[in-house]
Amino acid sequence: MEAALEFLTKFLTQFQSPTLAFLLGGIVIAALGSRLEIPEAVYKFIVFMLLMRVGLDGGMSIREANLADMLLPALFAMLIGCGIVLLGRYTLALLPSVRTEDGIATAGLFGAVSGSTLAAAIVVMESEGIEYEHWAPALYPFMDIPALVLAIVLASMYLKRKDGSVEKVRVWPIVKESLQGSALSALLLGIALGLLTRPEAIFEGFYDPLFRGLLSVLMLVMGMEAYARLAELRRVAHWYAVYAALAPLVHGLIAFALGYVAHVLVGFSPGGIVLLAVLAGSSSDISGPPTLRAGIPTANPSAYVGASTSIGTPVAIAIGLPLYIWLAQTLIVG
Amino acid sequence: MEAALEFLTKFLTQFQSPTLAFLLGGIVIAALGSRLEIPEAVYKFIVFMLLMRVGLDGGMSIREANLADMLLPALFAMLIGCGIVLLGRYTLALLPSVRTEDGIATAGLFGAVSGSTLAAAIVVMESEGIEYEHWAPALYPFMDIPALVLAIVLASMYLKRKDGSVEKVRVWPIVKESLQGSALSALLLGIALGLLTRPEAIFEGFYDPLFRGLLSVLMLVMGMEAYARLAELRRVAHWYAVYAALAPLVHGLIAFALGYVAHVLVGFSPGGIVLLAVLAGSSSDISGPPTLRAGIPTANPSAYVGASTSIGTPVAIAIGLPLYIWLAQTLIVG
Amino acid sequence: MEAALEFLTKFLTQFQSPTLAFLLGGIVIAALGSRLEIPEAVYKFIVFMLLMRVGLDGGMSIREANLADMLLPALFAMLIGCGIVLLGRYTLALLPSVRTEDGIATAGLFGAVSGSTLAAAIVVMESEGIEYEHWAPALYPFMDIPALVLAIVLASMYLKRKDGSVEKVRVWPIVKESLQGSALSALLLGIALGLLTRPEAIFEGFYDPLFRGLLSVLMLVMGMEAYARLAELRRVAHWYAVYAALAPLVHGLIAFALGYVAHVLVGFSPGGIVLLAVLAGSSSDISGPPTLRAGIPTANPSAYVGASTSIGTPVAIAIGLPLYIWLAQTLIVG
Amino acid sequence: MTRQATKLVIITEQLLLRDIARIVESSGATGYTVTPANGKGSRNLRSSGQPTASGAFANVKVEVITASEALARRIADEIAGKYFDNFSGIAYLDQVDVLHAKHL
Amino acid sequence: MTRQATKLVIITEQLLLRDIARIVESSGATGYTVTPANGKGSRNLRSSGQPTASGAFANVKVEVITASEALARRIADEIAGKYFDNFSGIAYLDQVDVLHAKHL
Amino acid sequence: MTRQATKLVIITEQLLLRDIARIVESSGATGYTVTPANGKGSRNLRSSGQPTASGAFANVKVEVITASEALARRIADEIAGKYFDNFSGIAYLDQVDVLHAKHL
Ligand SMILES: Nc1ncnc2c1ncn2[C@@H]1O[C@H](COP(=O)(O)O)[C@@H](O)[C@H]1O
Ligand SMILES: Nc1ncnc2c1ncn2[C@@H]1O[C@H](COP(=O)(O)O)[C@@H](O)[C@H]1O
Ligand SMILES: Nc1ncnc2c1ncn2[C@@H]1O[C@H](COP(=O)(O)O)[C@@H](O)[C@H]1O
Ligand code: NA
Ligand code: NA
Ligand code: NA
Repeated sequence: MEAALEFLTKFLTQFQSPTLAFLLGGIVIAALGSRLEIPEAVYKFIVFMLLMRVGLDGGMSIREANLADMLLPALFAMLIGCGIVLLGRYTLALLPSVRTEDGIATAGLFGAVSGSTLAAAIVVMESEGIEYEHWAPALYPFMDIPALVLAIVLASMYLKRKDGSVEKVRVWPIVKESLQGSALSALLLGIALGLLTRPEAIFEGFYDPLFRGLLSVLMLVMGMEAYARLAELRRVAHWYAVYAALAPLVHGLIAFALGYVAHVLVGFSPGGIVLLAVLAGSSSDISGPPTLRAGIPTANPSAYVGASTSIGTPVAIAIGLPLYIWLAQTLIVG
Repeated sequence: MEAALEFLTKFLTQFQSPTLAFLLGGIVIAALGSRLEIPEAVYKFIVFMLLMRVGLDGGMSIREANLADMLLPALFAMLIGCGIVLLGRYTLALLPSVRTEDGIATAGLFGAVSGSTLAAAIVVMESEGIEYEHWAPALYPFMDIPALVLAIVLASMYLKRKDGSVEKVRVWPIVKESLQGSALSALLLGIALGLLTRPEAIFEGFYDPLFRGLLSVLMLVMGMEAYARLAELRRVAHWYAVYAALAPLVHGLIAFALGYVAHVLVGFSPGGIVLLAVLAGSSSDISGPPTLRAGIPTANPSAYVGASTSIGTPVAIAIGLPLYIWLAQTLIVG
Repeated sequence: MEAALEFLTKFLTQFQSPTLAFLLGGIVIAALGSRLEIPEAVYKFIVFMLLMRVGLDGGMSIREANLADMLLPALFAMLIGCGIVLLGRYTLALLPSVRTEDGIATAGLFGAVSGSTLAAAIVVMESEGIEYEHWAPALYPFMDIPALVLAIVLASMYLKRKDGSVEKVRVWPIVKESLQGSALSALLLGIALGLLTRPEAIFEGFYDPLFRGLLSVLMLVMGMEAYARLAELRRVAHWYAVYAALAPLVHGLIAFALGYVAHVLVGFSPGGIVLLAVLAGSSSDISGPPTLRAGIPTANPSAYVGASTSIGTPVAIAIGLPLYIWLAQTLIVG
Repeated sequence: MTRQATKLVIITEQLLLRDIARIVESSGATGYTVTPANGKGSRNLRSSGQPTASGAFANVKVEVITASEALARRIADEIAGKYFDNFSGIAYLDQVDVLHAKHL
Repeated sequence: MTRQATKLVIITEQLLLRDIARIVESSGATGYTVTPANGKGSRNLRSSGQPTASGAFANVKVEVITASEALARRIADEIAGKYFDNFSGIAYLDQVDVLHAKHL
Repeated sequence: MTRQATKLVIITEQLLLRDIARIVESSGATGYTVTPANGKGSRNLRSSGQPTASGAFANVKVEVITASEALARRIADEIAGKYFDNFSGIAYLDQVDVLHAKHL
């Protein structure tokens, strides 16, 4: 009871944090018909700045990290990415009003990772003083790529079975396509530069100090976007909305549980567990959609993009993130 | 005599302040044919950043402000906005070489408010250490919207009388159109976020530290723009140039006088008076023109945009601003 | 021997500096096919920010500088700019597989100056604590413009002799065209504002703190660009690649020697010598190419832009810069 | 499939885009395409006070492909009648052969 | 020189640009031109999850001028066959007179 | 009003825009429209050293509608003669029916 109250308080305070406040602000002004626009060039640059910041930080801490500590979390990240897709394949995609390939694509997008949700989690955790392994964001591709690949493979298998075709799906082009996307490129470049070079001065003098502020602008865009996509979502089966509301939390909690296992086995920190849960609970907004459009062309993007952008991301940030933090503080630290 | 000298000194020093220096620099390089360009995406983002900064600051201080203190200034802001339009309607718009609807539109634009001039005033005041009510920028819409609405209503009445039509002008769509514009949206969103949430960290770590520097870039754009529009202004009656040179100062001084009344009655600060005068003396550069194009389609934008951008804004910043500061320091503080 | 080892160490450490690391990072991700993109609007704005920062700094220090100290370096800068072009005219441009006008244009581009290489040098020198005359960047136009003008004049003379025409080349339009370009405009505006106004506050609060970080982004773009142009370079004679690899160092060393003369005669600082060598070793990437396209329309831009962007700039930054710093520390300071 | 169709092109101020899109959508046309444009015509009104110094595209080019020329003309007339007295604008028709389209 | 030629216009999702460019380049056409576009058609799929709130151009208009109409049709058929079932897209032909071109 | 007219289209390097605009303006044409473009043609010169990695539009498409075809040809010939030997560029004509225009 008291715990629930505590969560509620944390949850409501969260709404006053800049991260969530700008997200909601974006939804509200879009709903009111505002013509405010953050230009595409600025939006793209902000995404670059955030992922470069996260990557540099990750790379610099991998330098000092014990590589063995990263193995189990990385393995779990892969398992989670694949698990989410399989879960969606055998729940959402089997519903009668849902076209199978649309359901698989949606599961793929929710298995993949959102850079902006990750950035939001880092900002909130740092402002609350929660410690975490700074290499944890490097788990991103371990979850993201397997999820997208598996979704595309499952969809192809399904469609081929329907057609009676026997061609094999080639995995490497999908992996390459993912790695070359702008989000993963920036993150991995940041990791490489952080690991191999000495970017401390510009990290501390440029990328890090601008991080929170730029995130607030990005959250505004995500909010406006969430509202703009609602119309698209309304045109597809209601099940997508239900899935989009529940899946982030289910995925996050599964990841939380696995993270806890890593905590017990290899001392993965509570903050690291929260980040793992956030990665799992997030759904890709930048690089996932084009990869899926190319990989599962017959799937309807209004279903998966609408579900992810309009409901999935707001739920992941507004409910998931405070939930995992509260759980970590209550169950582990407390 | 001494006072005049003092003003002259202040006035000339002002030309060395980055705000004015970049404005003049912009005029000069445009006149010299420079191909320097601040991309549109950057320009739009800077405007967003400045208005968000001003709005957040306003919202945070409204939290602690006594709402009663704001009533009289807000009422005066509305009166000033409407008064400026009426003044223009019965002076400029009646001149024989000025088409009535062009004159009314011009008066509307000068009654409306410029976000960049407001930002310039805040930077100058803060760098000179002049205190002001931080909620004062929230007076912006109280002056801006009534001025635009009244100008459109007056023009419609005039045009309908000419046509013999009896249709009524609908006010709400104009108000809504104004509020949805990018400038007011950003300002009001900032105020709401400042008032309802806890943006202190990003205000102090991002929006505020970038404020002055971004303003210098915006001033450069405004200077280049002022020069670019001179050609347009030359094609319309000379009265627009005369109006554009005098109106900012006349409007500013009227507002200064009303601000002084608020000073006596409810203790409105000298800095607040200066800001009220700046709002009045400024002419809209972002949201006013499209609202007027839509609302008074037959008016010639070369007249009103040319007058405002080429002469009105430079006069408001270069002469009006130091004048009001000097007046405040001489008459009130001194 | 020991000295060479020392240089090698300096050279290898250099690869870990953010400046060079981001340049190489850009080359690598472009080679890997990344779709990461720094939008054009952002790229243009960064160039503006860097040159404005360099210009403001230069202008503020000219205020306190002894003008006489600047005369000799300025004269040397002009001589170097012209000397580089003449050198190219009578080596590269005479090679049998090189079209004469292509060779002259290439020499012109290498005689001209790169704002981004200059910015990179300043960042590296400041982070290594090397003192220099802060007005030294003002030498930029003294080298850049004569080089471009001379190249265009030589090419015209050559082409006219071939045609038997006797029209005279007009120099002033070329100078004006150069001065009006976006890079020189920004630099000169910065110098003027630094000299005539009081921009200290925004210099220290905005332009300077963002300098290093923005440079890292620009280096990334330059790296991606270097890779993208390699294909173009491959289509032209191999001599361009040879020239592009050697010329930056030859030019830099010549300038170093002249700078040393100025050191002895008027006390030009070791840091100033390094900057002079960097200016000479750099090849223009922003304003030079369009000036040359307009001035020597028959020259093939794939030759000169390819040579400069793909090889010249990376060599100038990765090898030239640490070489000059090492020379200055070994020969002069040491 | 090859189908003769009429392409209506309207070049006008960016400011009017929302209104023009509404007119086209309610006209029964099956779609439209918008590209950014800049231009110079008889008058040189600037629509918005948007900086000219920042290289913005102040005009738009709207293309509407219709199976019936009459529909294209109706759309053009409605837009021109409503706006072209006070706003920059030009409208013209071109004959094209549509090869692939979902509807028309 | 004045030479009758066929202009093929394809308006489709930005996402497909790389693939379409590859098809055009390997078709034997001598060149192509791409302009940014936005549009509304029979379905309104958004291609990329790219923010609609940031005024991005989500479509492209690709124009290919060919001396032979048959080549233009072949290119259109290949692109439409491969993509237009699942992606937004329209393709049409226009007859033009080429005045100056390096090849054609 | 429906008036047959000629549309001249010139696709060339952004770098030349100022010069081309000057030629068109002094030719007696009543206006022109510019759209950003990218393209690939016989040579692939890049005009400006402007980053290709930043998605910039390096070409422009200039459209000039003229009442007289002869004027359109004159403009095309002047531009092609002056620039197309050394710069990327293509010029073609299209016949259109102008429905609404302030002048023509
Ligand atoms: N003769 C023309 N050729 C091409 N475009 C034109 C022409 N006349 C006008 N336009 C375009 O139509 C817009 C409006 O023209 P106007 O209403 O005459 O100012 C201009 O900004 C141009 O983009
Ligand atoms: N009738 C039309 N007129 C002009 N453009 C169209 C039309 N129909 C479709 N388009 C363009 O083609 C794209 C794809 O159409 P669709 O495949 O029908 O969604 C749209 O986004 C528009 O840009
Ligand atoms: N066959 C073509 N179809 C469409 N556009 C072309 C064609 N050939 C050339 N272009 C355009 O014209 C520009 C210049 O062509 P070029 O001078 O051949 O390099 C190219 O960049 C393209 O934008
Ligand atoms: Na996920
Ligand atoms: Na005003
Ligand atoms: Na040089």
